[in-house]
Amino acid sequence: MTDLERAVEATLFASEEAMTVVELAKHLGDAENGAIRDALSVLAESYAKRGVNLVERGKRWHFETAPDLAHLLRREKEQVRRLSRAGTEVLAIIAYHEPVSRAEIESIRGVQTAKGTLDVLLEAGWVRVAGRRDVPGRPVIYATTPEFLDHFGLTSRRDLPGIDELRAAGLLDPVDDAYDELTQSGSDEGEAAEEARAEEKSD
Amino acid sequence: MTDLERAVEATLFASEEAMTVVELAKHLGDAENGAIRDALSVLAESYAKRGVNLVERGKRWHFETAPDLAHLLRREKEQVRRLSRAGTEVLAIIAYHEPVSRAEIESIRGVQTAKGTLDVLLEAGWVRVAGRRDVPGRPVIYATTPEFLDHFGLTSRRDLPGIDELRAAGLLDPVDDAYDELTQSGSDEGEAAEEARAEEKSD
Amino acid sequence: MIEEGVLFQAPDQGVRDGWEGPAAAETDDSALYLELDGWEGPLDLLLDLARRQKVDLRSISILDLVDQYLIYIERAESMRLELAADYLVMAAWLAYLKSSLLLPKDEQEEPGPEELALRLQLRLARLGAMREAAARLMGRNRLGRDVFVRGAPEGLRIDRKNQWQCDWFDVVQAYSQVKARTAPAVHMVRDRPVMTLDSALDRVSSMLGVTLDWMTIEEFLPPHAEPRLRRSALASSFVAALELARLGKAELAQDEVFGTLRLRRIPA
Repeated sequence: MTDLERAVEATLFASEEAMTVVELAKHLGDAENGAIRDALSVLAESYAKRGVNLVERGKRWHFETAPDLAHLLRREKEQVRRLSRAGTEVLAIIAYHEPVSRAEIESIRGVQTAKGTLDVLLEAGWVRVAGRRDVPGRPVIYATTPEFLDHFGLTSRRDLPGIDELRAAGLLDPVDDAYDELTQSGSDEGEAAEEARAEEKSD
Repeated sequence: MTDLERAVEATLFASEEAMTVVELAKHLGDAENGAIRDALSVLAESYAKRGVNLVERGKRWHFETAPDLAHLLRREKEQVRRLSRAGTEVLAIIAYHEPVSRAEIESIRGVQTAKGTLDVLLEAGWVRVAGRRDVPGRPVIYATTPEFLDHFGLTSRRDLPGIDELRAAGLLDPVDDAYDELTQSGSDEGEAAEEARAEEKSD
Repeated sequence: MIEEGVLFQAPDQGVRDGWEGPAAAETDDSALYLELDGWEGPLDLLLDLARRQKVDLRSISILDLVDQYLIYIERAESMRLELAADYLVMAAWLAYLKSSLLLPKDEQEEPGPEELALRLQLRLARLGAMREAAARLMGRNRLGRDVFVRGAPEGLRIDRKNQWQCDWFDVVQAYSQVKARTAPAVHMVRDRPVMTLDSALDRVSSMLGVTLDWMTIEEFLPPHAEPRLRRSALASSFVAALELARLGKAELAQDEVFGTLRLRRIPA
């Protein structure tokens, strides 16, 4: 490696901006443009297979990360998070009733649904916007995605158990009992407050 | 050049901060520390003669321009803090004796240290408070930082110029210790001192 | 000026020549006086004088050093330069040290002058070592002055992405809960035997008309009523009693908290 190549390399490395051949020549004192150009092509060649490349963009030279390693600059870190109770309920309602609008989801759940709850389901890739309902206001309607079936190991939506099956499986009864107990001892407020908390957590 | 070497190279080139082996391993996902270390030493070797070097500073790695090209790149004005003579001395005493209290610094220098002197070093990020000495009064003790190693191009404190010789000559020991050492045999002062030095050198 | 001498010295030069003190370049004694401010205290001045002996610090002559220091201070005083107190204290101490060193040994006090001299020498050696170390440190290739990191790093960024988790059972259970919660609720209220306030009012006021004596509230209740009717009757009779007392038709008495409540008619 020649002294000039080293000097050009160090100068471009330390520079805050890409530099032209003329700027490099000026910075390096008595170097000739031709010699600088030669040095640049030798350097570009020697960096071609490295993690960093020396490239020319509009007559200006600079170092940049090799294109195939760009993913290293912006890394995604996945963190596993459990879906909130509200999120699970909304997902279930969409799965059982799709396509369904937000107003319909709310009327089934009996509580308002925070915007974040639907966003989470969209982000998770389990729910998609399936168009608009042809009624006044043209509300957006939601449906599940193939990823939803994938994730839950379902062949089709028909695999979801029906209400009668849920009851037969005892899934409805204990809840009924618990519900009766709640409504007998406490008031509607208690239930509403609990829901509100569940909604908040999903945000 | 292996994929990992390219990845380490690209990451260190792109990073705004020097990185430890652990940070690199974390950023690169599933890489093992040992593999990262191997990649670093291969890279350091391959850059050794270039205009840009890969260097280790206090366990953190970064690329920097080769020192012998300083004359081409040197920027005096904004970049480097100018230290007073007192500042340079206090910094050296902290670096060679750390951790060290202000009283200890003053006993070496024979003068009081203006408060501003330590403040400048703390502000520069070269010195930090490293706790308190467990003696009456519990004085604050000072030590150097990774930025100090960075700035002065030291791989570790063992790299401090002449530190081994100073230690061997007992010049980093307190005067009391050195005096006891010299006069241990109780014989004539001059001879004892000579002997003590001779012994130390032979170690 | 002093700082520059240190800062911009090439490293090897600094090491070879050692510390270049403020007056080191000056051989003319008179120049010394004018640069008194350049020293950081008497120890610094002593070190500088010691360095002029051009020998290893460990073999300097303390007596020569003391003489030089004392001469220096005297001349400064003769020129009426203002000397900081610590320079004078050091001068006095050195004068004492010199006289002790010259005295016969058996007249010495502890610590002996040789010990003091050796300690002074050790201190100077330590200060000298640090001064050289500082010069070498400052002479190194420094980041941002001599060596540089990448001027325009792309920077590393980590975007967090959520991986949501939920299983089949959760979905089915959530749905069943929604269904159960929002199913229309039907409430059945059983017919219960009660005594209304009106009938209690009639009953209590008519019974009060019988006598002027105190009667306990229990005496107003229907005698053979089943327990649930009796509880209802007690409640409505109590309210009736309060109402009659408010109208001035009856008076109430209770001797203690939760004690027996007694009623008596107030004659019209």
